[in-house]
Amino acid sequence: MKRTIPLLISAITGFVLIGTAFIPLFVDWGNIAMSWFNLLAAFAFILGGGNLLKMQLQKISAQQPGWGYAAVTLIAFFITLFVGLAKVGVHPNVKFPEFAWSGDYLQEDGVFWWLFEYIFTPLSATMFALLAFYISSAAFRAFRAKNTEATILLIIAVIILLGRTYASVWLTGWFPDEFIIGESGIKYSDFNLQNLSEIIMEDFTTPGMRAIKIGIALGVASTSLKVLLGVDRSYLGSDQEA
Amino acid sequence: MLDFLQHLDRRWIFFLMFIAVAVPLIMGTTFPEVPSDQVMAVFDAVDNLPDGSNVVMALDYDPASQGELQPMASAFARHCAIKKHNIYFMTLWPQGISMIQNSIGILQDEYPETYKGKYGTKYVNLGFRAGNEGVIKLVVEDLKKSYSTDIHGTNLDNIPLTKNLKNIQQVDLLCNVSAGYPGSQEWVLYGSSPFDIPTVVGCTGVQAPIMLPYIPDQLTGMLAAIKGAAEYEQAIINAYPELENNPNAKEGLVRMGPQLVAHLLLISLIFLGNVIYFWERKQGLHQ
Amino acid sequence: MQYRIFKLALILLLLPLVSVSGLSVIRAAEPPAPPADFRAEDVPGDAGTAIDLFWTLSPDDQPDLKPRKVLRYVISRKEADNEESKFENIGEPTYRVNTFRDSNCEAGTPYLYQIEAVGQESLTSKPVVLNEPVIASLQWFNLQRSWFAVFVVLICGSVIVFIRLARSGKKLKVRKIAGLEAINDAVGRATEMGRSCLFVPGIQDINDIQTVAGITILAQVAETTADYRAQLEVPTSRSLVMTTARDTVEAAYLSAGRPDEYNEDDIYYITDEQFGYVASVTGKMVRDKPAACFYMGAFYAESLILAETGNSVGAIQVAGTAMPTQLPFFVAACDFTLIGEEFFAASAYLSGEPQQLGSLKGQDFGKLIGGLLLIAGCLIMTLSSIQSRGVAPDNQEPTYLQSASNYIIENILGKGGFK
Amino acid sequence: MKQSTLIWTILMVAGGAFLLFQASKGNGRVYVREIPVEAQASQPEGEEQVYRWTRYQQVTEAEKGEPDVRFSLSRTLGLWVAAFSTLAIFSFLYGDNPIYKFTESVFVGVSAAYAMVVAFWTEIMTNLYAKLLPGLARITFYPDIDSTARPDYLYLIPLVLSILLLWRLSPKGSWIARWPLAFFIGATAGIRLISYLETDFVGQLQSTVMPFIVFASDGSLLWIKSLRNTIFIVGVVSCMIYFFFSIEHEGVVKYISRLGIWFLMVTFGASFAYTVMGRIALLSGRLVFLFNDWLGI
Repeated sequence: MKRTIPLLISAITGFVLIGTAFIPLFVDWGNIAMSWFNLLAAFAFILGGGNLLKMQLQKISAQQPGWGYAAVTLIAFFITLFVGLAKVGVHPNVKFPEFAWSGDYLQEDGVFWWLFEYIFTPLSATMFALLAFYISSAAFRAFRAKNTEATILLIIAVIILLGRTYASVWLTGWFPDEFIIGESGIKYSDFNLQNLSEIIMEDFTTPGMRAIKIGIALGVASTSLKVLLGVDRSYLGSDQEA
Repeated sequence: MLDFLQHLDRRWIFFLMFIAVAVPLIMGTTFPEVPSDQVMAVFDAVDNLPDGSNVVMALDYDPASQGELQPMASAFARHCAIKKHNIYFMTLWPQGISMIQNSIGILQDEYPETYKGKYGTKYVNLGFRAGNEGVIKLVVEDLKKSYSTDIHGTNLDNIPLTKNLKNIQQVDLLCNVSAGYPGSQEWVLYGSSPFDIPTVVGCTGVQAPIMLPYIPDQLTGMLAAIKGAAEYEQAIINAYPELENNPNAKEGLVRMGPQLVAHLLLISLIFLGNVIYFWERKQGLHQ
Repeated sequence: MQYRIFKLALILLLLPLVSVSGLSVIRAAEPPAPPADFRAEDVPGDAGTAIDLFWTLSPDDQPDLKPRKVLRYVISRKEADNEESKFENIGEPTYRVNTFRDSNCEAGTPYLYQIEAVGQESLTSKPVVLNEPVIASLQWFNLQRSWFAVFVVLICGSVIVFIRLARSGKKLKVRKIAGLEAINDAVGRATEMGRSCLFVPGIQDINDIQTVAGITILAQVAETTADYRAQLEVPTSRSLVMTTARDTVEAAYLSAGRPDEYNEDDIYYITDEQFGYVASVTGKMVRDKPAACFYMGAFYAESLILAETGNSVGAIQVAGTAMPTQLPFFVAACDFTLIGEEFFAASAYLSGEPQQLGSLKGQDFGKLIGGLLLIAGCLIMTLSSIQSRGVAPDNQEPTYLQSASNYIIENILGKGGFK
Repeated sequence: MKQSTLIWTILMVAGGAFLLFQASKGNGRVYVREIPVEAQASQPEGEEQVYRWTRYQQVTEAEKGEPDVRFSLSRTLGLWVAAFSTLAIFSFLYGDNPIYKFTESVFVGVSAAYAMVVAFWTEIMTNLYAKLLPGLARITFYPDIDSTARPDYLYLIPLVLSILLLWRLSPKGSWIARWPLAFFIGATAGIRLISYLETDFVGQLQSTVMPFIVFASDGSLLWIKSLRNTIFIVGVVSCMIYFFFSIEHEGVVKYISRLGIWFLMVTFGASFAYTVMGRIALLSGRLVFLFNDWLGI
């Protein structure tokens, strides 16, 4: 019961959706399944919020080190949730002004919009901006030409880093527009850094990525198949958990 | 000297990085860009459509990637506005709603004669739906199963632009700006490749190499990282010189200054780091 | 007098010109000419929900006419056998467009379509109606995807067959993976130096297959550390990963015959948050200075922070991940990296589990088919391009080789289906 | 380390003084234009009623003298909060500190609640509530729903599945959450199997099939194009052989796979460069905010 039904559910759903590719009649069923899928995905966001709540509460009640920060998280969480769900400060839809709740929840000047614009946006953007700093120190302290592979990688990286900026014009802009050997069709200027980086991307990176993609595609297909056939049941978790 | 470098506090490197990006930004240095073939493929895909074609603009990014992607999204919006295209905005990221508002702002402020007060007839904002690739799968087959209303709660059957739209296979072009999952790759996998929807994307540097193999068969063109954005801006300015005086149309071009200095800094850091490494190896510190 | 004659002549001369230009003014406000050759086709391989429409552009729809005489086309539809049904607008493609797909059809209903060209001032051309109604019919199988179905069956089938074979005890051979020896070397060196080993299983939960592969490799690492009597530490970012890692390491110490040396507290949970976890792990690295660091699992932006710190404390580093965006940083900063599928292969090789080995073999089979098809296709295309060298392509019947290469590209690998 | 503390303190004090200076010049203030909104009630049968409120549109500082334009306290406050948050996160570069931890905790809370609110209003309300109870939805949040719309009881199934999913939060019987999870995972597996094989396997093979040798229409050899095609095909095949695990890397295979790994390294080199490029763009985006929007440099 605890295992058979989930296995059946996943197998039926999966094979119907595979069927939509080949049997036109299945397309409508597939669409219905996808609309349920999207609803579940929305509930997953709520589950995520719930999980956060649970964990922070545990932290606070156990008075774990740093529980004060957990309290901060909770306060921020509840304030945002309240102003968002209650549409605080949101004017109704201009077409239906008598319906107080018909406005857009993310309307400019609403409190929820304010939180998003002035707290969420700078925080998330700056978190990612930190990576520029980490990359710079890693460049100095970690990226070493230890072996042939790493050396090739770093040389290519440098060519492309230069080729994608104006440095390519400074350094190699003077390459003459003349043929290298007779009328071979290749000019010196074809090898300036900008063109060189394009050649690398088109003739070397693309085939490499293509092979990786082919491999990943086969991997995804076999993993999916194992899930549908019930060979791989890791998503069901262990029995003790139940 | 080498000894000093070996034990250098990494905060000094952070500081150098800050200077390398900040100074060119304050100076506002720009460099001339020559649009590459790949960027011109994107430009042509938008430009060769007849005026007033239907374009889906899927903006799948969040404030965290705005630094890299906002110039692209703005350039797409501007270019479509010049061509008077009908635009359908949508996003697969909850934080993308505000990104759509930015693009709509451009349409209304810079092209009021085409778009001001034309909601529903020239552009429509479908907003966000949960479900990642599930949403794509649905909008390419049956739009209204996923989006029964637009972002304001208006029924799609009451909006002229969406009234007759069964699914987005019917649109003339799909423009996607994406910061990761779900994004460009999913649009290609579930939308443009199986249903042959003409698609152009703008994506972050991280994704760019992954998207390369799709060009040109499954993807018409790609703007890769901030360089792609700058070249695209230049291509639009070349074709429509009236934008020359609009500083907002050069967001990407302005960012190429810090890019140059920071790249040079990084390359010298890698070089210096390796010099130290080989010097240490000679000293026998690594066996 | 002469002047008046001249004036008259001038007027006479100009009159036709004026009238012509006057006419052209009237013509601009005239409705455009209708499009021609309007025809409809049922879309193949669908459930009978769509009909494709085609037409030849109106003669007034010229690319560089200013102002445009045709702005758009209006397409309307009605049910042919329903008396009360009227033509209803179903779409408005713009000028220079000559196809339209109506996806709102009901299977089996005959429809009549009508098209009009719309010009300036909303003047419409004479409507053109289809000669006879068109019916969208339901297909039971999408023949366009028939070759693709063959691929799906072949690949899925081979995965299933190989898993069966592995379960029945047949030995499936997987090549030696070079990175695995690097693991032993690294542990050996840590023992020599009397320092610990650190194992980071990524920041994803146990349901991610990369985490699972990482834990399998952890078993091997733990066995080696037990052998060498080196200390092993495993900080995790998920509590479930910690539980699984504890079980795995305990089992490994048991099988190495040193259950007494297993210490549960060396495998601990830190926090779910990405940067919080990394800050804690790197802090630990700086304090303890491990001699060997292993990063095996799913990594994101933290990869380079970990690798950098490991490098600065002089550890030997071995990484394994399938995240294409993080691989470059590991390759540049670590001594050895298991790249993408190699990582999974190493895990399958070590675990010897039938399902892992079977799917690895199945994927190999898929690569084999793909590779052979690719090489065959390229060779045939090369031969055909040599054969038809210098021959103008349009006045020549396609040769055998040309049709073969076309078949591979358009039908086997494309959307042509069996033909 | 003493010396470095001193240097950093000096830098911080200098930065703070600069901020004060900029603020005193009137930077970091936001002005808005007031736009009156007048809306007529939509129900014609009800009593005639006009609703009025004011909308605000952000304007540049140059327009601050114009009529209708006024100083916006809430947005100015927001701007300073945003600037403070940015600096607080940047402070992590100096070292872990309570201010960083505080802002990080705020971030975690806000982002989780944000996602919840958006999912609630966009998907759950429009695609579940409005489908199951269209009548009620019409008089509460979505007045635009067709009055003839009937409840679609098929949506009871996802409702039940969703409730089962949320059951996971309860300490007991959380195994029941496996049912919706199984649906979710089965659906993902189904759509991924097909699309990955179609686009990333068959589709990529299709794009790679090309002749080794290319001739121009006059019969002459296009050797640059031929060379590029050959490099391309050799690249794909050698990388595929590197990832082929059924044969040992001996003899010819050893050399081919070695070539494959070089191709992979070139690929990773490009990937490396592009990632670096992206990260720097993110930083400049953030600094543009600090300099332009806040400090007005």
